[in-house]
Amino acid sequence: MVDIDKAFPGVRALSRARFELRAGEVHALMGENGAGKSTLMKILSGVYTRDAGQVRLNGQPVEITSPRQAQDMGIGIIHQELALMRDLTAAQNIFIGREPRRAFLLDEGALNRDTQAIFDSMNLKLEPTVKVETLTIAKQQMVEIAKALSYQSRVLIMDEPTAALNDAEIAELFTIINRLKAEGVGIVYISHKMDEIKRISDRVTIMRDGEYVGTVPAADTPIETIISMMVGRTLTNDALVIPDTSAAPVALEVRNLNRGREIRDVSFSVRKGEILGLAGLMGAGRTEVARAIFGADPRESGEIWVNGNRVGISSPQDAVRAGIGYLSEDRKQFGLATGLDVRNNIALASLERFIGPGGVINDSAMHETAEKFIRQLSIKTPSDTQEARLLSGGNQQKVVIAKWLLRDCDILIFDEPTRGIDVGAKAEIYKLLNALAEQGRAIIVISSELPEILRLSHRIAVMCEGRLTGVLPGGSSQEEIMRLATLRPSAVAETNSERKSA
Amino acid sequence: MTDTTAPAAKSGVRISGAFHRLLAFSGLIALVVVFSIASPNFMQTQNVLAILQATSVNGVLAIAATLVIITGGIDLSVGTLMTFCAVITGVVLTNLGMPLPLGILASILAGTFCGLISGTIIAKLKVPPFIATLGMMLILKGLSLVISGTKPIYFNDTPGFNQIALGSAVGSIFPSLPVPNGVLILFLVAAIAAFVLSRTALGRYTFALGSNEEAVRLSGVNVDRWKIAVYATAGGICGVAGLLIASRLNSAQPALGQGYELDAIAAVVIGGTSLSGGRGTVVGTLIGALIISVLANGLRILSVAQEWQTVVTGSIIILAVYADILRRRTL
Amino acid sequence: MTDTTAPAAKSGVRISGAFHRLLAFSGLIALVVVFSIASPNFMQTQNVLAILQATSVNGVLAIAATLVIITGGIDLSVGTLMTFCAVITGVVLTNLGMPLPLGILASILAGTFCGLISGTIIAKLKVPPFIATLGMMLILKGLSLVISGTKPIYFNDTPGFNQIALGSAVGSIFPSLPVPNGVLILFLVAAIAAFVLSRTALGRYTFALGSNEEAVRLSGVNVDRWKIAVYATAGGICGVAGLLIASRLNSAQPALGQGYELDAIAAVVIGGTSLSGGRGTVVGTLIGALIISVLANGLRILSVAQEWQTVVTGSIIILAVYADILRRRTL
Amino acid sequence: QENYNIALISKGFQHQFWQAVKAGADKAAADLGVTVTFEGPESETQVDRQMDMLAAALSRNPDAIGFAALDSQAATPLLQQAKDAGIPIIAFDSGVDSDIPLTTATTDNVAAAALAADKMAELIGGEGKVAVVAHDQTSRTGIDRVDGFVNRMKEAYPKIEVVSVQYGGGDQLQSTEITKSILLANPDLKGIFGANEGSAIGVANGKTELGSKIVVIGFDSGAAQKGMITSGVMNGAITQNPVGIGYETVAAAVKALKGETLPPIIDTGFYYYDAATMADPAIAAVLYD
Ligand SMILES: Nc1ncnc2c1ncn2[C@@H]1O[C@H](COP(=O)(O)OP(=O)(O)OP(=O)(O)O)[C@@H](O)[C@H]1O
Ligand SMILES: Nc1ncnc2c1ncn2[C@@H]1O[C@H](COP(=O)(O)OP(=O)(O)OP(=O)(O)O)[C@@H](O)[C@H]1O
Ligand SMILES: [Mg+2]
Ligand SMILES: [Mg+2]
Repeated sequence: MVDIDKAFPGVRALSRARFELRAGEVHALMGENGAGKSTLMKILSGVYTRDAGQVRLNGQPVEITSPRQAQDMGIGIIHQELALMRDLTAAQNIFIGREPRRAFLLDEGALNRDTQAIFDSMNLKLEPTVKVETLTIAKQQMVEIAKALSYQSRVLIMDEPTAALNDAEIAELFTIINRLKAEGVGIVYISHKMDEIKRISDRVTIMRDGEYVGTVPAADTPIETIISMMVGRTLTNDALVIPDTSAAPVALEVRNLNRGREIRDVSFSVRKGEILGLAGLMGAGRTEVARAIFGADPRESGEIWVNGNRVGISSPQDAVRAGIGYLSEDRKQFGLATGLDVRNNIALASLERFIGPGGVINDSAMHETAEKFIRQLSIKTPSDTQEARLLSGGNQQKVVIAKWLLRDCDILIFDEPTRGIDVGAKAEIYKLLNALAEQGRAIIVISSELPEILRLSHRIAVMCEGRLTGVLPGGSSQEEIMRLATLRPSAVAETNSERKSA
Repeated sequence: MTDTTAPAAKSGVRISGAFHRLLAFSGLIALVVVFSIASPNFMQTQNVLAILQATSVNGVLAIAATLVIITGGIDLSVGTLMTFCAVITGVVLTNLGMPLPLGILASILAGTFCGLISGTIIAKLKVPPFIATLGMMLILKGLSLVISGTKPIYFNDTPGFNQIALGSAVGSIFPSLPVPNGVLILFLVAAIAAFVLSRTALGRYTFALGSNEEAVRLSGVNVDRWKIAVYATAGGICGVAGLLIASRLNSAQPALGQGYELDAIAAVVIGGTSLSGGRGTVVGTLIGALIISVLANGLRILSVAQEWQTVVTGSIIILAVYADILRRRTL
Repeated sequence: MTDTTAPAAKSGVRISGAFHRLLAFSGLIALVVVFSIASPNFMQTQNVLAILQATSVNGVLAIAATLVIITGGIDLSVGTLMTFCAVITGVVLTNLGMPLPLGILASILAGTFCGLISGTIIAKLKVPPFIATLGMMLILKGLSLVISGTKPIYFNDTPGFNQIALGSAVGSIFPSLPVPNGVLILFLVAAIAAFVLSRTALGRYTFALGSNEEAVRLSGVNVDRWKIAVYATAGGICGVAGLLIASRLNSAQPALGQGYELDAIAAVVIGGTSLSGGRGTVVGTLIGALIISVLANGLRILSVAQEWQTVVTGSIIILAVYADILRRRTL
Repeated sequence: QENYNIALISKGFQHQFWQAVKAGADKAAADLGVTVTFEGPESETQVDRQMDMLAAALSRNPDAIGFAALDSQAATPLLQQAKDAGIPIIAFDSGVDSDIPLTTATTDNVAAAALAADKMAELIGGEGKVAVVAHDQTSRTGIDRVDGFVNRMKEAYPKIEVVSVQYGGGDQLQSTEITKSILLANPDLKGIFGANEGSAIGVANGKTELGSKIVVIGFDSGAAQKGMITSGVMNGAITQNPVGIGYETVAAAVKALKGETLPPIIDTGFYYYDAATMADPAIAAVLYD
């Protein structure tokens, strides 16, 4: 791909962008949020048409005008934003458009068998007949991967495939990638997780502001160099400092929280100024706990105490009133009002602040506030009146974070706060979390990335199968966390692969 | 999901699926029981057949609407399209004097063709379904009047015609069970539609479109073509409804049809199909249509004053759906 | 994005926003131009006033529907709620002999109250808006007949009553411009609704609910309360429509109203509001309502045969929306 | 005396005309000591809904049925079924193309509309343009009244031109808008005939709103129309005798049940009334509110 230009109304997404992929290589595409990575790949996969430039396949210039055409040329893509049909089963999703048929009829048996075969090859424990809407995002992501694999493409684009995955699943994915690579498939790999780049890719192309910056070999380029090419400056890495909060008052205490098999007798507390990491494998129940505390889902039993007072929380409204904020793990479904503009999304949880006499909204104050957060979090958007759904994934996440920062809660629960966020912004968010803690706020961070948990947490609570299996001091080892995360009292037989990769 | 949860979840889904259908059904049963107790005339064979007969036209229209609604669209033209098809049949059979099979074919083809046009306007021109089918509703209403010369077309020259809805193939075999053919046709259409939805590519894409059209497009599927196919199929089904109503009235009534779309859509929604698309069943729609006609018939049998019939119908529709929601929640 | 592109983008968005509104408007203008050329009677002051007057009731109902549709809901009860409010006013003014201001208050309160009930059924009982308002539509239709004794209630004892819609406050100041009060009220309601939508918390939540209700709930907003508030506001606006129609007919006609919801929703959708919620404007709705009445009036002025009027109306509705889509795409 | 149960299926329900028929039926029911039920579809186009009502009525096993057919043929199978069950059938308002009904209590709508044409011609001086606002393009009464009026004009008054016939569904508001359009399109119009109550009131409203001076002839009665005739907005109207139709239908049913013979047609008549004649006892008796 050479000299690719692409502009959206109000946004120049790509300007003379360039990218080259060889057969049998894993080529990482790096750049900050909104650098244009997804846009470039959508052009390659026929979703968008380019404004200028040329796409060459095997040296021949080609026109790719539709996803179908891209597929026919052997180009497959896993989109960053999940593109699944929620009401269909996993198998139906994977083979949409290519259903096995017997005469005129769909052959569901073959469909499910073929799907099972793909799942088996991925070492994925999933029923082909399960409806995708009942799956967690991680599982949905795995379905997307299975779908992309089923096309047996020569070029496979993966746009942040691991954003929602845990370590075991990432390891599984990497095994698959290596297998494909050996078969001569060229793979474009987009991710904000720097360690993965080293582990999996052969070459790295870096983009900034829609432009091509450079291509370097992955093996012998230091991560710091790549990062500085991405952000145009060098980042300093703050080491974890654990403040002594033992004397600080307890801000949030959860006692004997229960709901079915998802949450079993969970109790813990967070002090003012403390960052509590909540670790666990996917499906451990961390999100469930957070949502139960926040009143988003009902709980069967359990007490929630805020600042020493027991509070009755039966809806998110109660929680917010009690000073609790919750950043959900699925921004598209639960975080962002995608049709509203950036400004109103930021103000969504604190609208009453901008209401003057007679219920009239003070839009200029709202504008100023939004601008402040756009600057503070470097949200890439043409203006604060841009529709939120038109932002790049990472910038959408920043908008949701801004919403909770503005709300100014004493207790903040961040569920996967850096999912899909670039290194530069990640560092900003870490700084921000630390600053919030310093201001005396109690913070719970749920993350599937152990390095992130280790880097941020003053204390680490670990969950497994709905139970809290232990609380570790900050700076513990990954091994210690993993031991607790797999401590299964129910002693359910576990597949070896999961153990090993864990 | 871990190994332990998987089977439990699976059977859970299956049970709740079956149970859920049972729930809408139990609303219907409750109505039937209440009316049977309230009036001895309600459960007479004749009245049951009358209810089924009264369901047939609305039921067939509702099945057409179900297909479209599952794609996340809407079809306001089902009522007037039915009439248009009936008028076309009238022209073919009475004005042109063609044989009966041609008339039947004409109705279904006319419906399919109009559905094709609606579908094309929606898929290719990107006109929202509400507007496209609203426009179609008016166009067809006008055309029916124009073609028929604003007069009913009678089928007196085609003796077998009113047997389509009123004859009883079942009754000629089992005289004690004179189920009118119209009712048979309703169930036949329902069976075919259910089969198409669950077992064919058309059905698969119907659900897929309603679930996430963009995802379907990104999967390289020719979204436009399938969408048009769904509207065309729905149109063909309206053609069947046109035959049913024309046969029942032994005439094509050109002014009838507007307002029928609301009853059809109501049956669909009461039957549990979501207006936002992606989910729905033909069985649910049938039950929805039956609830509507059982209510109407039962209240008439009880000689409830007409103004109160409306009030009661409105309340029971809300209650029936609410009961369904409640029980699903406490599952 | 770089600094250089940002300002360009900003003004770009603004221009396209204004231009977009202009587009629906230009469809209206095109119709007006065509009819003016076709008939010298069309652009007479009196006819223009007649068109505006004819828009007033549907326009007000459409504004009510706009609010609800922006939340991603639908309100099928606007027409019969209007009638119900008119009947209530009739009872208060004629049967109970209360003074005029009380009658006006009664209508708006009745509307708000019914909207509150619909909203509560939708928000608290989670009954889909289509079903809840369909039920409401039937209930209110029946109740209007019951309360009025299936007879119109006349306002002969309240002399000022028909001045609400038919008098002309403007005309009494500028005799050459006898704009009826009904039209003024329409524009007043539109202005207030536009203000509420763009500048108040209620408006903001209306859009937010339609955009992503779950995200709003998880932001700690009392989603139920705001949703109920939107339906109640829409109900109050239907109360205004009830006053307008009662005043115009100098009577509360209990049987009227059903079917009006379709015209209202059509105006909303023609005006560019999406049925899936999250976006819409009052100005667009006004233009949509005007397109409908200009079409009806123009075709009648040209004495087009009634059956063809329907055909032409249907076609032009599709064309108008398609033209809008085309020009927006080529922007 | 036996408590007979008589089911009346009419063409409509909410309209004042049908309410007057119902009132007549109820009065007969009280006088004769029988029970009467009365229902009708939403609009006069819904032929199949009327069939459903008739079927439900049959299921109730009534002693007799009164039926105002929306379509002259469509109900034949059901009527046959009733006949086979020995249920006598009385037609009212419009006839049925069959010999099953024992009698028909009705008005000659064509003749009634022709009378309206005569009165219109008289009031506008025998020449000029007139228009019709009717309720329904396809229903029997709609067709008969439009035809009756238009044909009479053609035959008897060559200098009068019917420039426009439009339909407002009997909806007062819609009929008002139609009237205004007609008046604005034809400034030299002399008169409009409103072919049923809603249409007539709509025409009068439109006339008032535009301050026009045209001649308005209405049809049916009702409080509003009577008021408009008194105030002079409407010059006069034709009225049928709906109360009489309702009464006669029930009375005929009772006679049939008692085995008495019935005449083939019970003509309940129609009358022209205006401000001057409204108080006549003969006229006042057939007017309703
Ligand atoms: N459909 C669209 N309309 C308008 N602007 C868009 C659209 N799609 C993308 N953009 C803009 O184009 C720019 C590039 O977006 P893109 O999604 O390619 O970024 P990205 O590099 O994938 O970022 P991330 O790492 O956050 O996913 C962003 O500024 C984004 O806001
Ligand atoms: N939509 C769903 N339907 C059925 N089971 C679910 C669903 N979502 C989660 N679960 C189950 O609930 C339990 C807890 O899941 P939860 O998402 O809270 O875990 P988590 O620790 O937050 O994991 P993640 O890393 O995916 O966020 C798991 O057993 C999971 O399989
Ligand atoms: Mg991206
Ligand atoms: Mg989670």
